[in-house]
Amino acid sequence: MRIAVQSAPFDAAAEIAGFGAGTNAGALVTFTGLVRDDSGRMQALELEHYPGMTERAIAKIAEEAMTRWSLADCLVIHRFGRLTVGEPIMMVATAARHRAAAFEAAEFLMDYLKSRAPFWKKEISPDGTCWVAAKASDEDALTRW
Amino acid sequence: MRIAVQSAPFDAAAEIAGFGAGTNAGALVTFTGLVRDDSGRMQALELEHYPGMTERAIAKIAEEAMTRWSLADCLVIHRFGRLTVGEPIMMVATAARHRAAAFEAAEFLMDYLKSRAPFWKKEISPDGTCWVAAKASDEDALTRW
Amino acid sequence: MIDVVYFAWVRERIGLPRERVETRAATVADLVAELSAREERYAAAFADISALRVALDQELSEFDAPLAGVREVAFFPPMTGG
Amino acid sequence: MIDVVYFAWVRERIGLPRERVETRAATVADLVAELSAREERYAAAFADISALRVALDQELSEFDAPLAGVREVAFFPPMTGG
Repeated sequence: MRIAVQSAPFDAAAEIAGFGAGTNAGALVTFTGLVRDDSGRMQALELEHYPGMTERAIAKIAEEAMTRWSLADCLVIHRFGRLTVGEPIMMVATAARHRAAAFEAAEFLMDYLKSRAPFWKKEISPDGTCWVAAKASDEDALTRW
Repeated sequence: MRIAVQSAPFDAAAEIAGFGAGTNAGALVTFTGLVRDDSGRMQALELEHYPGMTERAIAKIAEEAMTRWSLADCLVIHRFGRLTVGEPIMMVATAARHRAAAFEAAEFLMDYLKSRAPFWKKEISPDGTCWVAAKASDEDALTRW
Repeated sequence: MIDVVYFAWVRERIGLPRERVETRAATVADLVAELSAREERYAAAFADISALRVALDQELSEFDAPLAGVREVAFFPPMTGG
Repeated sequence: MIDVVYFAWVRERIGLPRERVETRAATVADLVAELSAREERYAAAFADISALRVALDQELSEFDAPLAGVREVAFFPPMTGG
């Protein structure tokens, strides 16, 4: 299990090289989130976080996923600071014996990271800056777990 | 959309470098299947396929996923021939605006590839060779789509 | 004349991957009956068609499908890709 | 004395990221009432606590939770990670 909270960019492809190797896992799932520009006017995304609590919250979520789906391995990388459109914000990877467990664990991690890891997104455009509001659908997504 | 049916090994990390770039997709999901040795005695896995039909069947499944989840991009690589334990057998990747679509499309692709792409697995061990039986649970998985 | 192809254990039981068959069978089931009557190895391979799948010109089909216009029939066990 | 930290628009409205507060508040809600009474910028930030979340010593908590033994209280809007 590896967790990284960092401002530096990361290369999703490089991060998963060798992931799950030597574990007899049959299924690897990755999710990578990229900065999306829905308005067509975004210049940057600023991610604020709560140092200390962020790492603890992510570790707790990842440990729960490891246990609940008997994962062979689990990786979470989440950036903070200033990001530009198209850049990777975060990624999760899961390794399990079977595909259902690897998919479910990755979706669980994403649902919890969205609403339970202390990050806040601010969109920066020529029109000004705007805090991204939490979506009710993201909170609702937790009820399935 | 890219589909490859090949005997050559592939590097999942290298294959997804740049995947979804320039599409305004916010969510990339990958699944990689590795040869698993449940008995502890497997020497190799032999994958037989139906040349021609394999490519057609995968293209049809991938096109359905592209349309149904409005994917920005979709990748399927599936190997045939002789594979050793731990090697990647196949991978899928999906790029979509939101995570739910990227996850669902990847799971759909996997469920259909399992039971509708003409591949047959044979396990080779010192005890002999054995065709892998299709699982009822894989057929059942199709009913959710 | 029709091309008949076999995969996986169907291929192994019948003992060849592909053959050209002279037939007037109207449906897949009729073709299966003709082949099964030929030799024991065919009868063994086709003993339980519920354990088999069929493709006509590389599209999955059914055993009651007509063969008119079909150039290639494939018989194989349920697929195990992924 | 307790450390109080603010994030995102809560931090922006109150105008500082962190402060040490002399308080005898028994619960988070009591602390919110004390701070809101201090200055308008606090009252504005805490106007609708249903739009806020609170963490006690870096664990998500509730507004009716007791503050006894707590060293750090954090106020912030619902999280938007991922």
